[in-house]
Amino acid sequence: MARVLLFGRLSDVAGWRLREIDSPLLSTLLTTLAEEDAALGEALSGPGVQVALDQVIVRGDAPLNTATEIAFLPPMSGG
Amino acid sequence: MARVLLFGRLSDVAGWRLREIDSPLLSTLLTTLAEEDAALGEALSGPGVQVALDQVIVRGDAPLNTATEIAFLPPMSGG
Amino acid sequence: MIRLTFDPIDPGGLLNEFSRGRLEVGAVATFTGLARAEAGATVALELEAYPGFTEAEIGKIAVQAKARFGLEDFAILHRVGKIAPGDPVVFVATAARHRRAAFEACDFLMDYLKSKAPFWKKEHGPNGARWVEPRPEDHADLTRWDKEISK
Amino acid sequence: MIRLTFDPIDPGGLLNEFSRGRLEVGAVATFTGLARAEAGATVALELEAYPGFTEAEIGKIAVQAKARFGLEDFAILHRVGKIAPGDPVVFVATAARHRRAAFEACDFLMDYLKSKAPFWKKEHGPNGARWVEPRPEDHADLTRWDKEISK
Repeated sequence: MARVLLFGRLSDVAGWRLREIDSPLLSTLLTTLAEEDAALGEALSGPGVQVALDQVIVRGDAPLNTATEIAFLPPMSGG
Repeated sequence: MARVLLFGRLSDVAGWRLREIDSPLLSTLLTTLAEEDAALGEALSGPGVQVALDQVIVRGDAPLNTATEIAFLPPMSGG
Repeated sequence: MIRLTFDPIDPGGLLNEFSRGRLEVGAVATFTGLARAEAGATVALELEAYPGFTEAEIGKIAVQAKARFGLEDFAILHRVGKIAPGDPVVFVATAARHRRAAFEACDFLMDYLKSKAPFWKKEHGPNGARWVEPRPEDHADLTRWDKEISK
Repeated sequence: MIRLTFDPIDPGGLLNEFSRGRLEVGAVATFTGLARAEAGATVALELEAYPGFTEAEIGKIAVQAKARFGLEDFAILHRVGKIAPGDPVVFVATAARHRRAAFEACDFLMDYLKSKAPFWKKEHGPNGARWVEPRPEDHADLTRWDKEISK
């Protein structure tokens, strides 16, 4: 069970901030989330959304293990 | 009796900061001071020394009255 | 020092703590960003950070700033959560031997924090809330520093 | 606010007092100048002002800065008398709606205060005291602002 975190407007769209979800790959996790909630699926694939695995920004697909923390980061507004 | 004020290194040269001296003109005051203390006379005519009468910088000679405050200001160092 | 806090920031206490015992520093510059009421259009500001990640990203830039401007030290404190108008949102202090370096480093850090640091900002108004994107001038402010490099 | 004081300056207290209740300001920049020990070469700094005249001359520049940078407010506190290494010599705070104006005005005021304000400065060292003249770079800092006008 990896920890999935949503930030900014993504958590408003989803209605949650933190969930534990079991998925072997980042791509399969995205598919699962989009099937469950089409609006969230669209928001996650929107422009400027970055993905951090264990607090490191990644591009492309990646394997997930049970301890992985996956954060979806919409465009940052600055403080 | 006008109030004469010396600032910065001028008061170190003269050994005083504030005196009351009677003189009809700025030029006569300078002559009096230089006759009394040649080192001070030289310091007062040195480069960059400004004169303020009642807190306003003046150039050239000026009449003094008994209430006038005359300040000799060596080059300012900033704070 | 880089810290996020849900509690109100005390800029004065931070400035005195930061300045204490600095016998050779000479120059301390600070910036305090206050939440603006926007004539009632903003009832509260809400800032979200990603704990750990946000401090680490700020840290990368702060280390750059320290080297680039020859800073002796820096302090960055950023409020998160709901912030009332007039309350401090961010406090940055920089210490250097000469004031030019202290000013420029503080300015540089603020340009980064206001435009690219990992925060998500929501403005709560009388008619609801909206997420804020960075202003174009925030990005323009930040590119000033790139231009200076290529001069 | 422009004030000279023989007593120690409390930059933190001044910053909090200056920032309090500013609902529309957004940006507060400060600069604190600390006396440097210069590795023991300076035992104390001594600053002399011409009370009344010094505040008035600073006031002329501060009014210019307020107009030029669109400041909401400023505070300038300058220590006079004998100052120990590490103690604050000068504190300047500026408040503006946006941070660029606050930073630039604070920088501008400091350039003036450090190079041309009516103070006379003596450095007391282990082998006696000497009067200090402004450094060439202080004047160079100040001319930056003239160049910007003619751009």
